Amino acid sequence: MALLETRGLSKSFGRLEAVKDLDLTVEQGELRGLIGPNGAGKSTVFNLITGFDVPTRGTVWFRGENITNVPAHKIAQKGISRAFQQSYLFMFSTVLENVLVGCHMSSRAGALREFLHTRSARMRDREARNKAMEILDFMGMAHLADEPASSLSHGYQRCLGVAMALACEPTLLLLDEPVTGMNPTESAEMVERIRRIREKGITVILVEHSMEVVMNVCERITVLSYGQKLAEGLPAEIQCNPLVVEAYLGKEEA
Amino acid sequence: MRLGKRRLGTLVLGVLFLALIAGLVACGGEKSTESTTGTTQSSGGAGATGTSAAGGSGSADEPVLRVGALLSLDSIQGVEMKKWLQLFAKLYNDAGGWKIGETTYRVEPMFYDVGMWDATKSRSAVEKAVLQDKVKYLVCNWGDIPAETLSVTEPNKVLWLGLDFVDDSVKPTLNYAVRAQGLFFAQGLFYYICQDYIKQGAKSVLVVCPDTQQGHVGAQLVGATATTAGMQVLDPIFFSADTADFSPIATKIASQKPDAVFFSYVAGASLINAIGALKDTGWKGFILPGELDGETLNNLVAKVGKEYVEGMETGSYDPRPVEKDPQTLNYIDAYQQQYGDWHSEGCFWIGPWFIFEDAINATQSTDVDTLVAYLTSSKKGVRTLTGYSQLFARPDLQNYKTVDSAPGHYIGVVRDGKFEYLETIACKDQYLSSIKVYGLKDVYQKYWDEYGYPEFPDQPARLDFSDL
Amino acid sequence: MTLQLFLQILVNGLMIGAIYALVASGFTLILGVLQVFNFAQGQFYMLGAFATYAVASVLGAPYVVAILAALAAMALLGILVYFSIIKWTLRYGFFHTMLATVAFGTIVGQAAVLKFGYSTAVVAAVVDKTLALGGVSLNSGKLLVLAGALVVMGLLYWFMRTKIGVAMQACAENREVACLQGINAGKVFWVTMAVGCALCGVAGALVVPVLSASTNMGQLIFLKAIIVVLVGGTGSMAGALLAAFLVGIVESFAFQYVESFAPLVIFALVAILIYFRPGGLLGKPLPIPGQ
Amino acid sequence: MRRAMLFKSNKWWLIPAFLLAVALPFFVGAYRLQIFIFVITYSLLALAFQLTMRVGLPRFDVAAWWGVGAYTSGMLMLKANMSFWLTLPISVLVSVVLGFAVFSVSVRRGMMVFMMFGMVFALALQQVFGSVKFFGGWGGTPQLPPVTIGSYVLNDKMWIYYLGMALLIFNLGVYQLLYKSRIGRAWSAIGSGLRLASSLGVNVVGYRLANVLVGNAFLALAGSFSVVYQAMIIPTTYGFQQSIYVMMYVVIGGLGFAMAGPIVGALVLTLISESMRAAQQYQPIVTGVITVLIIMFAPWGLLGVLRSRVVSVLQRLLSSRAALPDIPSSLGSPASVTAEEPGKDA
Repeated sequence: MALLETRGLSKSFGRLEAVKDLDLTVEQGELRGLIGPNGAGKSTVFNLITGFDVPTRGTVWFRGENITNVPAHKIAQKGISRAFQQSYLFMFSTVLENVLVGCHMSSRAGALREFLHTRSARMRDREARNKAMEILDFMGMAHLADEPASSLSHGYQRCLGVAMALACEPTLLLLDEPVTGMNPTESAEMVERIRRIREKGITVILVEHSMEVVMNVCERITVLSYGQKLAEGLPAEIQCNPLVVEAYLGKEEA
Repeated sequence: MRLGKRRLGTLVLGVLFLALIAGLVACGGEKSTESTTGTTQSSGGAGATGTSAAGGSGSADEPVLRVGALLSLDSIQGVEMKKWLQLFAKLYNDAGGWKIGETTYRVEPMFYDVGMWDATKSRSAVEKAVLQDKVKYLVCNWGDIPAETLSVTEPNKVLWLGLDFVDDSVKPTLNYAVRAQGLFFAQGLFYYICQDYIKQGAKSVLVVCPDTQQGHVGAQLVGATATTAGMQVLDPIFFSADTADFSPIATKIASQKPDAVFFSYVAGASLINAIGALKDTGWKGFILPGELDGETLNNLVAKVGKEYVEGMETGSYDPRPVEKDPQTLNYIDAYQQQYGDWHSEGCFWIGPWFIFEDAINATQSTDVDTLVAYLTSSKKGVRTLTGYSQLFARPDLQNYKTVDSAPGHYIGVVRDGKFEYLETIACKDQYLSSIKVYGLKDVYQKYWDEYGYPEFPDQPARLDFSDL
Repeated sequence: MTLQLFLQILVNGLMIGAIYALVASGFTLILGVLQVFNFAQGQFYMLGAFATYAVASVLGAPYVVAILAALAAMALLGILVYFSIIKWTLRYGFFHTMLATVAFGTIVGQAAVLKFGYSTAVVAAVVDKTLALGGVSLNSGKLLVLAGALVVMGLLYWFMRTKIGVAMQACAENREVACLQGINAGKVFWVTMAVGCALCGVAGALVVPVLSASTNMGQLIFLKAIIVVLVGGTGSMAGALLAAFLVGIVESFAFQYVESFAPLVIFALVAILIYFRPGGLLGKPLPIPGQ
Repeated sequence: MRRAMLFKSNKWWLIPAFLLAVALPFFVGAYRLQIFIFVITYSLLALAFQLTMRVGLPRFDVAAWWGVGAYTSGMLMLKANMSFWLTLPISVLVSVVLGFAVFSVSVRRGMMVFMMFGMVFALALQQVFGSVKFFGGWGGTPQLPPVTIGSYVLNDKMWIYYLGMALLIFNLGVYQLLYKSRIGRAWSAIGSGLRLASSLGVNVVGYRLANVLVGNAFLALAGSFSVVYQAMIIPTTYGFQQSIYVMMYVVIGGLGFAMAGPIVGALVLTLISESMRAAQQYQPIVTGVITVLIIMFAPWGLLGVLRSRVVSVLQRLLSSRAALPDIPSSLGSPASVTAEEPGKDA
């Protein structure tokens, strides 16, 4: 059984069909790349999977369960989390507090206990903090824990986004252009971290603009164009696929 | 740009803090020292209360008689009452003051805005008047909530000469409250008009009221009066007080096919819209408007034409075409001189001032207890701007002190788009017709047997004790 | 219920519905395009009525001129409000602009009370005839209001198809994309404000011969507009127009049977609708911040 | 997710403020004390507004729920002869249960529907209070019985004031405890990034509903408290205009200041309004102008200006980085314009 499966997934905004009859299958432990020219519908696919948009047609299956019309927070609780394309953070909070929101689900101690700050609630809170610090450490930004998120550099803001998604303890992690706007060093570090995330057993779907990164890190790649699946296969296959070259690289030549 | 904005921010902050300080000062008011006569020494008119209007250039040491009024300045009645009180004070002060006993007082009216049926505003207004400004007399209240007001005035021994629509202020347990502008003994007006309309052929009547306390009380009283006068009373219609579109109401009225429609506590824009909507439905019959002043009538005629309102009768609050009393004429002259304009809305409701004036002049005292003793054993009518107003006891509530008033009223009739004086309702008729309407003859008979019949001002009356 | 009574109630409902439609569509237009929750909408309606009174009764101009004057005056005032207040608060977001209109409405409302007092402004009926339709008599003044409102709605429909109207719709759907396509958002905004307020002005002008103008007429109509927008779907123009007539008719019939409990009937209606059809009657509302 | 900075870094001013509040009855007369009692009531209302505001939901039914609290307490005291102290928790319960019924319809439909539905509800509720005979009609209830503690009748202004203070401090405490807990963290997250929060597994509808109901409990307390000093309950007090004033309190005080903002706003506006008692007809205009000026030139309220003053002075002294007060970004702080995508509710 595939971890994530979409069948005939479609979404239209007015007359524009952003995603059209997409069948996507992602196996447990995979590191999948999702590429395509601008406006190919990559972010919309993410929105459909995570419950931020309701598909016009089609279904989404996660671990054999239909999650098509499930609200976003429930999908997150089921184990799909995402990092957004923009630096979408709780800007006025500290880095640590941002990650703590990600730990929200796992630190439950019962409303009354939490309200009264009983020992068990405090213990849960401490555990959550430890976990958050661990994740920050993993992302190489533990030293920034008490800085306000708005003061971070762009690269660190992206990292924080990934850290928050990780804090949800996902089975499936959706990363939307994680290295955009990073310098080569930061970018390389991020690629390394994505590999390590995957080594932890977390399945990753990666939307990325930079071909270099995708070819470098992904095992399988799906190419979208005008909301439809154009091709799917190993990086090498994709690189040689004439359709892809035409749709994707062809534009650059023109 | 950024700097400019910051400066403006500072400016705003500065202005607000100034305002806050002003607020604190004003809430504090002037520290006034209370004298035993219930009057206060003015501390030079710091003006913090800002209410000492109406001329009066007496020296700072002159004793001051502070007369408070809790008024809703959100309403035309409140505004007009304020104007009248300022005028009365000015007349006294221009004449050198009010001589009471051995002392001559400068009259200082104090106004407190109470909003319109607003419990918190009412409360803070009465507390400022009584606790802060040490006002000893609250005359002419309009729009306050008597239950709130009385809970402050009673323990502080403040004379309350107000108005309420339920019987909160005439309970026998109260000692300092007199309902000086009551509507309990005001059924004479409707009784007269019902009789007139019956004579012209009206058989059934529909009462239409706003869905307010006054409206509900009014509907009950008007209904009872019409029944007593011999009309068939249909189920009253209540409408939301802020209605602007009266079409559904008019449609409902017309669908019940009454001969006459009585609007109770419907005035101004509501009245014009209501009658306009009634005309639109094609209904024809007798109309009794709740209140009708000159301006409203002019607007009404502009809207529905003269013919539709021909022969309409209502209570008149405009003393100008009626009064021959020289004192009243003087007041009207002075009002027109002072304000250059004429509004009749305040004439009726300012009645308590005359009761207060009469009590002070009769007792030559400013002591609240003396005044109360005089008022609660009052025997005669007092002339107000709109005829005689007289205090009566309420034996039906076991209150044998004279604490509830029958106000003076005229009936006017609309002829050719103009309001004409028809007749004056005698105090006696107000009193007797009300007792008749409420079916309280037995209770009052017992009271009369024990305390004697009340005496009335010398006016022609339709009813006598034998008619009950 | 006789046919005449039924038709009377229906016409009452349609007339007030037409007024609701004008006010609510102006409100929903401003809400959709500017993303400003205009609390002063009712005050524009009130000022429109008084402007008509001033031109028609005080200056003695024909009624049609008075309507146009009210329209122009409210449009100008709307533009003025946009450039003096709303433009400067837009960047602080939804809540701040809303509060700015609350404060503006409070100021205007009280200023009107101080200026016009508690008296009533009456404009004589334009057509003072009762229309007889097969034994059923209907007041032609109300039908005139209805006709006038329908004409204005037609104009509005036409306007929304002009170049600027299309730009307004584009801005409402997605402001950023619209700006990318070269639409001048600033211009669209003040035009929207002008149109939204002018609709209120016209509503006030149309209604004044039937109902007279008073300073407190704005507050209630605003709350009614809210109900209409809720029923029709937030930000949906067509929904607002449809819902306005529905609310007007329901109100009119409800009064006949439950009198002052009519607001409760409306509330129940709204609650049920919201529960089963969150988007209002006409499903697809415009995107609104903070959803 | 904002840190409650006022209570973290600047705690010192709490002590003099508390002492001042406790000592107040010894300095001011009965009338001014009554004004401060009103300020306390309005602060309770504004706190409830601010609480809900922080999950991105402005509410315009504040006055209506205030009325629910007052009517529940008053009616139970009048009709069932209950002790005030027993009606206090009951009114909270009634308010929360009724609130659950109403809000479970509207909260899931997003901010706009929540807000507008609240207005319609408030309108309908006032009609119920006014038109249903049981509640005493538009003229209000009969005179309420006095509030007693054992055999002592609570009619001394000073003790009413202290009771109000106790309620206010209780509310502030609950507020603080909530915001320091995991629940509060979720609320703050919803307030500053709705979609982000739901993508992290925060149940937006559930937490918003909980927040609104806590607000309802605060309002019920305020309503019951007003029964202590009011002679009667009258429906016109709980009108739409009062809800608008509550909103003004919060903004004038400072939206970013969770606790001090509402209190300062209520204090300033009540005092201004009270100082204009002689010229009440100009009071709405003055209030309106102040509000417009505040919004345009000091969008984070009086405390915001004060804070930036203080900060800029400190900055000059210490040349350290200044921090402006933070606003839940869904309310539209400049940062959110790009951060918040318009779209469907979670």
